Amino acid sequence: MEFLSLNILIFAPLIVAGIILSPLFPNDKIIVRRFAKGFSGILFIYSILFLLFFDPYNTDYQFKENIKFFSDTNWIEPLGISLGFGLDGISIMLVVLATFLVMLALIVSKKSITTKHKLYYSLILALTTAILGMVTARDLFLFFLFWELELIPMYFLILIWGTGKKEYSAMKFVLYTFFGSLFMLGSILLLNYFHVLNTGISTFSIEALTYSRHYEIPFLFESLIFLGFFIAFAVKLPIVPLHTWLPNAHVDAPTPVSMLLAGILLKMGGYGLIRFNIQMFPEMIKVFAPMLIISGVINIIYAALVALAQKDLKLLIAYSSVSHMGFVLLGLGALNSIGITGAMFQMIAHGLISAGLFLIVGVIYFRTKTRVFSHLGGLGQVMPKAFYFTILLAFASLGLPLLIGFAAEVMIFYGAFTSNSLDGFVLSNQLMTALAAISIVITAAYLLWVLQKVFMGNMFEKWQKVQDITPHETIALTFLSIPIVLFGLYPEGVTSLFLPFVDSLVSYFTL
Amino acid sequence: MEFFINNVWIIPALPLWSFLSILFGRALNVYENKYISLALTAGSTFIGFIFSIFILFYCINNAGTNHQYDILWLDTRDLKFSIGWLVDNLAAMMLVVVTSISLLIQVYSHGYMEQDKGYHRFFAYLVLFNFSMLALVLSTNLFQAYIFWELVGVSSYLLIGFWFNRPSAAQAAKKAFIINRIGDFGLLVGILALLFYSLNWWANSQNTLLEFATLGQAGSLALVNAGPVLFGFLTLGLLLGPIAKSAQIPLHTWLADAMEGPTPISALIHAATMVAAGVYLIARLYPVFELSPQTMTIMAWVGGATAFVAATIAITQTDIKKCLAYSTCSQLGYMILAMGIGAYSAGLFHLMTHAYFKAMLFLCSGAVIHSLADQQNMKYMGGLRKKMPIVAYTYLIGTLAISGLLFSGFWSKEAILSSLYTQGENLLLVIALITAFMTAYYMFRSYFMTFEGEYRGHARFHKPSKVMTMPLIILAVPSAITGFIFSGNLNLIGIKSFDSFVFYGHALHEAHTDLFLPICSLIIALLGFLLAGIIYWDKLKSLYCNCFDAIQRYTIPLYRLSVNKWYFDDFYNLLIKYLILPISEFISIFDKYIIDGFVNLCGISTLYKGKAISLLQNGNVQTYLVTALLSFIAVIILIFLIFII
Amino acid sequence: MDFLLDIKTAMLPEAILSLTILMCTVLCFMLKQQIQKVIYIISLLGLVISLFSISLLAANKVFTAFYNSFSSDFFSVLMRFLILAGTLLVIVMTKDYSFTFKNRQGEFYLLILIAALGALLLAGSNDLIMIFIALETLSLCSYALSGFLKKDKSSNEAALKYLIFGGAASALMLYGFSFLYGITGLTNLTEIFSYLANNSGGTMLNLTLFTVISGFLFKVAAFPFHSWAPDVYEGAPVPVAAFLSTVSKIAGFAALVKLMGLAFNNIEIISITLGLIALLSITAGNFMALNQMNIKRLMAYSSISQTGFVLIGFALLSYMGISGAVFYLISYLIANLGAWLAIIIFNDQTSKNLISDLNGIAYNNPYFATCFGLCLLSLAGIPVTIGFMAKFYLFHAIVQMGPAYLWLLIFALLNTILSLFYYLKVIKAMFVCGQESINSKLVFNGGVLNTSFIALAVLVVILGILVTPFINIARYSALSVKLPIKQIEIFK
Amino acid sequence: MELGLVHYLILAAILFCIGILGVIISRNIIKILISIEIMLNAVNINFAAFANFGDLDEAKGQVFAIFIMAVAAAEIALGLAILIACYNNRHSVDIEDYTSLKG
Repeated sequence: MEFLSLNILIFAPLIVAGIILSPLFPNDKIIVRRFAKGFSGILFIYSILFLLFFDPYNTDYQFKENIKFFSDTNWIEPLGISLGFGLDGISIMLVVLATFLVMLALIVSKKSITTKHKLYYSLILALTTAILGMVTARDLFLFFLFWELELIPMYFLILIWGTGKKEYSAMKFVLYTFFGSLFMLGSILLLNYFHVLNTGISTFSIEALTYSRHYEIPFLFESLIFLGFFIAFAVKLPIVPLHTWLPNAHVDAPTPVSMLLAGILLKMGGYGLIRFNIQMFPEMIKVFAPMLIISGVINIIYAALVALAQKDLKLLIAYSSVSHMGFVLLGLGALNSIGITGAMFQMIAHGLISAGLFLIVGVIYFRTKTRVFSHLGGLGQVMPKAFYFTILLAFASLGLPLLIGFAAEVMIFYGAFTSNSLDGFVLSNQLMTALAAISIVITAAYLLWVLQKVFMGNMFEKWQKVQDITPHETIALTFLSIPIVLFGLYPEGVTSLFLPFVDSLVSYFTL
Repeated sequence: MEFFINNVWIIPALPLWSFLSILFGRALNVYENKYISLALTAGSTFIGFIFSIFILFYCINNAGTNHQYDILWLDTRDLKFSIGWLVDNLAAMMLVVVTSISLLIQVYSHGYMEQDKGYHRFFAYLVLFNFSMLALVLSTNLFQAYIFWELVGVSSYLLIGFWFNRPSAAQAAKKAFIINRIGDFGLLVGILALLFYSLNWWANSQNTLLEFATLGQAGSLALVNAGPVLFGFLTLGLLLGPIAKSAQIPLHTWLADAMEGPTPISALIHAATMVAAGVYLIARLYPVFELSPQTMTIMAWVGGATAFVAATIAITQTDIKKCLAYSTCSQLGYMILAMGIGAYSAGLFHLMTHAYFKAMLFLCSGAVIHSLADQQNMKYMGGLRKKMPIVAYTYLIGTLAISGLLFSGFWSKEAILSSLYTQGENLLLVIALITAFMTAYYMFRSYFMTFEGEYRGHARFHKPSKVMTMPLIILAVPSAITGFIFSGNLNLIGIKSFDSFVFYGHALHEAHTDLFLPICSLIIALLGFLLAGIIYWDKLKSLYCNCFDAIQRYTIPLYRLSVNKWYFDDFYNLLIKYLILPISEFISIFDKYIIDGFVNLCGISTLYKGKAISLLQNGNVQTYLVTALLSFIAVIILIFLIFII
Repeated sequence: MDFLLDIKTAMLPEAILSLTILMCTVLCFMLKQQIQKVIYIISLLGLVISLFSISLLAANKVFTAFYNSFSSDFFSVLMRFLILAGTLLVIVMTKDYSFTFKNRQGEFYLLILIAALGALLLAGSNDLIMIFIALETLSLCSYALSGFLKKDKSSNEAALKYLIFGGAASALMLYGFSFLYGITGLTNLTEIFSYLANNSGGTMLNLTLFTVISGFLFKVAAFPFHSWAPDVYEGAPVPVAAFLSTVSKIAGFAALVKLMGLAFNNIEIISITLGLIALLSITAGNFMALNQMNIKRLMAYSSISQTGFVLIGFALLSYMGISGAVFYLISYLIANLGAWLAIIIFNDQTSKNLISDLNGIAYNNPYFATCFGLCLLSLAGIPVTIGFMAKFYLFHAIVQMGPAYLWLLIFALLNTILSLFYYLKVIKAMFVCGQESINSKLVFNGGVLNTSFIALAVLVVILGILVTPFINIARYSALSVKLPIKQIEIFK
Repeated sequence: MELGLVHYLILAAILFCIGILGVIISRNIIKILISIEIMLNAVNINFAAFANFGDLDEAKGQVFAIFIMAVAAAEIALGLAILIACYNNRHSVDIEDYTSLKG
């Protein structure tokens, strides 16, 4: 296990990004692309190795590592900030998902990225570092640092290779996320303050603040801290009134970036909710469970209805993302083992499915230069492969049994329905779950609408020459389909990885 | 025999394997030959059929067979869902029905689809459907049933939309799936609620979660926990699934549109097997439904209403497939009606007989359509009996059967009617009888319009191939005889009656001692036949020509109602157009202009605030000084105020 | 020779700088105008030597000179180091710019050096008179420097405005000094502190404090005495603007820290006032920066808001706060000088100043854009840069003061969004696509200007990671400041 | 009536206010410079008065005043020099004409 170092996993992409960007590296787009792709493949395999050596029954952090500067213990000794990484049940899956999606995004970058290759590939790799750092950070400060760090590559990726109102969208994305993260910063600092107040030691370590917090924080402040975290993750997830950056960012981002954005970056919101709001504040989460559930249901229904009215393919998929992330909230709000497991599973499921759907949108847009439904139609005749993959992805997305979305939805629905986290509140879990279940109709409606309008029906003459998906895209879509089917048939393959962790999580707030 | 029971999983597994073989075989271009697809498909079904036959005989010989095997599928702490197979009499019956009809239709499809570009795709979908349907039939628990319930829906979606470049097919496929999803919604919520209210029971017992075998006990606990009202809603939710799947009012509109699919599909899915799955699920959930009398009543009335309404619609349809589709709807209504009044066996008996003769009817219509180069309108047919006698006679057998005049239909319909009679549901009985009359009328109408008289069309006729007629002939046999064989009248030679084989509670066989009802229904059906003959059989036509116009004049409003399918579709379209889409548009606009508008407003107003403040920066150093001093004084005053207060 | 010993122990850099100034003065008169570039070299040398001489000053003890009117503690040593380093970079900046001064190069360096001397004295002054003299030395030279381009209308105007505003502000400050003197009868700060520790000053003292502070608020361009800054930065020669926004500010802050001790009896009032002023500075600076088209004006407004952040550190009146402010100043100095270097490199070669002139520059000049972008991101507080660490450390200091200062935190946090917007606007302009042709390749030939530019950008990142020593230095220096706090907080 | 400290302070305050008013109101730049001088002189009066009434031993106030005078002279000299440069460019001593830098 000595060769498995998280530091290498996290910082290698950054170093490779530097290598690609350096003037010594040949400025040949094919070499750059192949080098980046090859590296991302190696990174994915490397992350798989972590998965193999991961012990799910150990709910602690594993593969712990600390980098030290000028001090025996910490990174920034005066503040008690450590540069420590570790993996546990929820991070391991997201790490693998991230490296997997980065690999696929790079595979499909061939068509959609036509300029400034060196910059593009190094930015994607820098983004990888930020994402991996976020999910493995064992220190609140570190988490926050990577959270903000991710903004910059993302900003450039949308700004430079985007389409449409890209400047507006990129700026909106950054400012919105930054806005949310400020609340998180406030919460982190307050948490640290109360730790100093009660123990005299300044620390930002997640373990210390989670497990060895034996003092009471005044209710007002604890709820403020909780809400601070919540707002940050609500922006990222996104939760409904705070979601409007997402359609813009998705629509204007280039395809691979949309894939990453929907596939992995949105999951950071869910990850944060589990890691901080639930794990750190088992008492507060009980108080705020109604908020989670209600916003979850609103997300699910509201975004689905909005998606129904969209005229633009990518917007529709973007709103479907919002709707699906509502399930994560619903599952988390259930506050029982199965609900949280379902929420985590949904994050993975949605990561794979939405990446695929955005890829399909990109494929269509690249060939037809339009995403408006009224201009599309009948493409199934000229691009059957794309059609079949879309069918698979759409059905996975609308929760077809034996595909990955179903297992997640079932767990979430079951968890939410049998939960009693809303006891003493005006609404009941059962009613809210039943409301959320309406979405299975609406989701089917808009996704089948997509299939009908884009692939079925009469075809315009002008699309006669449209090519089917290229081998690159086929490979990427096949890679995506494999886990979608595999874990749809055998969900335990994923859930068993984090089930013990979720159990330990739930044991803190047994209702 | 034990071998077949123990390895029953092979029945659904083979189609799945065939599906994957065709999928990967074609995706990777392993083969081109159409016969390989056909062989994979029909072969798998044939083996399944053999298994099914043996299993059926085993079940007949061993009363009370209940073989169940479960595999844990999803194992999280407090939720353990299983997938497995359950063989009992009901399943055995369904297996035989599904595999036999599937097999014949697959053979038939080879002839029907031979020229189609999507031949392999068609067979892949077909075999996928087979897998889903067989797994649904073998489900041990409600959850598994839900899984394959949805998979069946998807296969149906794919097959209806098989010719996806036709806008109407695409539309119909979507409609079918969405309406089925409404049913699934109810089913899902119902399952969740049932599970929730009986959670303790499952936790204390070692049984598979939601297994059919013990659903009754869990259900009665749920009734206690939830109270009768909530439990009523729960069962209604569960009922919504079958209502959608079996095309009952108000969720029946998809079935007629589903005829956009290739005709073999209409025969297999939308007549014989999938739509019957709703009835099958009701049968499986019978212990739960039984606990809620209100739901049973609603079920009966939904069935009755559907039977009646669909029959009235079928009367005026000119599209042969639409006509058959509405007749399917109507017959399914009979089955649901039977289930609703407690005539469990009668309903399932009708399911079985109907499956055979309706499949045959559809295949006949398919043969006609195929021969007339995709002409579906009966106005342009006629006189085809001479050109394709086999098709005509098999169609006639089917028509007689469905009308309840002769053959299997008579016996099964009779069982339902007599149950109605013995239960004392007189109003429903009247409805059922009127429906029977209309059934005879429209079926014979279609027969006459298609096969008798003069050919009115223009399409060049070509003869259906052997591959297509052979299944017709084979299907004609069960269509004709199943009713009689299982009617209980052959008890002497060792074949038991259907209701002593598939029953709920305890076996209950009532001999038809009272001849009033059968005669009555026979007369009614005959009347229907005569009316159809009067109107549509050319040989009789000359007799009544004068009065026909008068009749027509008085019935125009009714005619319109029927032709427009009771305005269900229009109503739904209006609902979607003027309610759901506006709501969604409204929310979308709200999202774009109010929520996002607020965000943008924040941004823009900040920019303007910046501009406004910049006005102070007017370049005059005296202004700077004044503002500086004034704001400084203001700060000082503010501070003092803070400290004084 | 106590006097000389004092100078050796306390004022070595100043002494060396004074000698350099004398030498430059003489050379200025002697040398022909064509070879006045020599003065550039000599002033650089003088600054470097005096920079090294700082390390000879003992850091752990307080030394005084000039009869206690100048004291050299670790804080002032640090500030003087920053001032000298800043001046050094400003002089480096003039390398290619000085041709605009025609034949008066020598004077320019002379004035800058004298201004730096004033700043150094201000940072160490311990007497009201010393403060005044040092401040005026700095100010007068700054006025002259702002108007150094005699033929340039905006340069004249900038100097005029600066002078009038500065005159009025220093008069206000002096008015406050006079009352301070009146109340205590003393001018030495150490004595005044001990006097105030034993006597209450009454309400008059409060008013006095406000007026005294106003002079320094002017110097650091904080609200409400900030309005001169954008005009002066725009009109003045670019190196002068850089000088004003860094060196002159650091000197002002250094003196302000010295005066913190005056708040002995009025901790809360001073604290809240400074907090309010800090917030208003940040907000005013940010709001007005949003719509700026001229990059120099943008930097002016940005520096106003950055001033506000430093003032937050002061407003806390805690060692943590002061150390936060010091650390913030370090980060500000590095990033801001980097940004000014970028502006001057761009301006030297294109003579353009608008943000839109930068459009698409990144693709022809990747290093320029990257380094400039890093400096701007540091100012905005995005990781991994020293600016991010500084902001975090400062906010950490606010929170450590407890819930009473939460309002300060909230407003400061919200303001960072605004600042991110306009910094990103510049970055966006540099990376915007499709307009690569507007800008041809800048000459980027590894001269001292470019080397120091890249070095600063690298520092911005490196120091964002290796941050511990700097926090320790900031803390150590804060401990040497006399603060009117009775209880010692948790502070290692 | 004997002149006390307060009277001097009041005089200084009035002068200071006049100075401020002059800086703010007058349009002529020379007048503005003179007004700044008046403000500084008000400060001088303060120092002298405080020194006279309070700090009799060391007379730091007087010293301070002398320093202020010296610096004020330098400041005015510089101011006039800058004004001349301005005048050369724009031929005006009206402060309203010097508003090209704004926004």
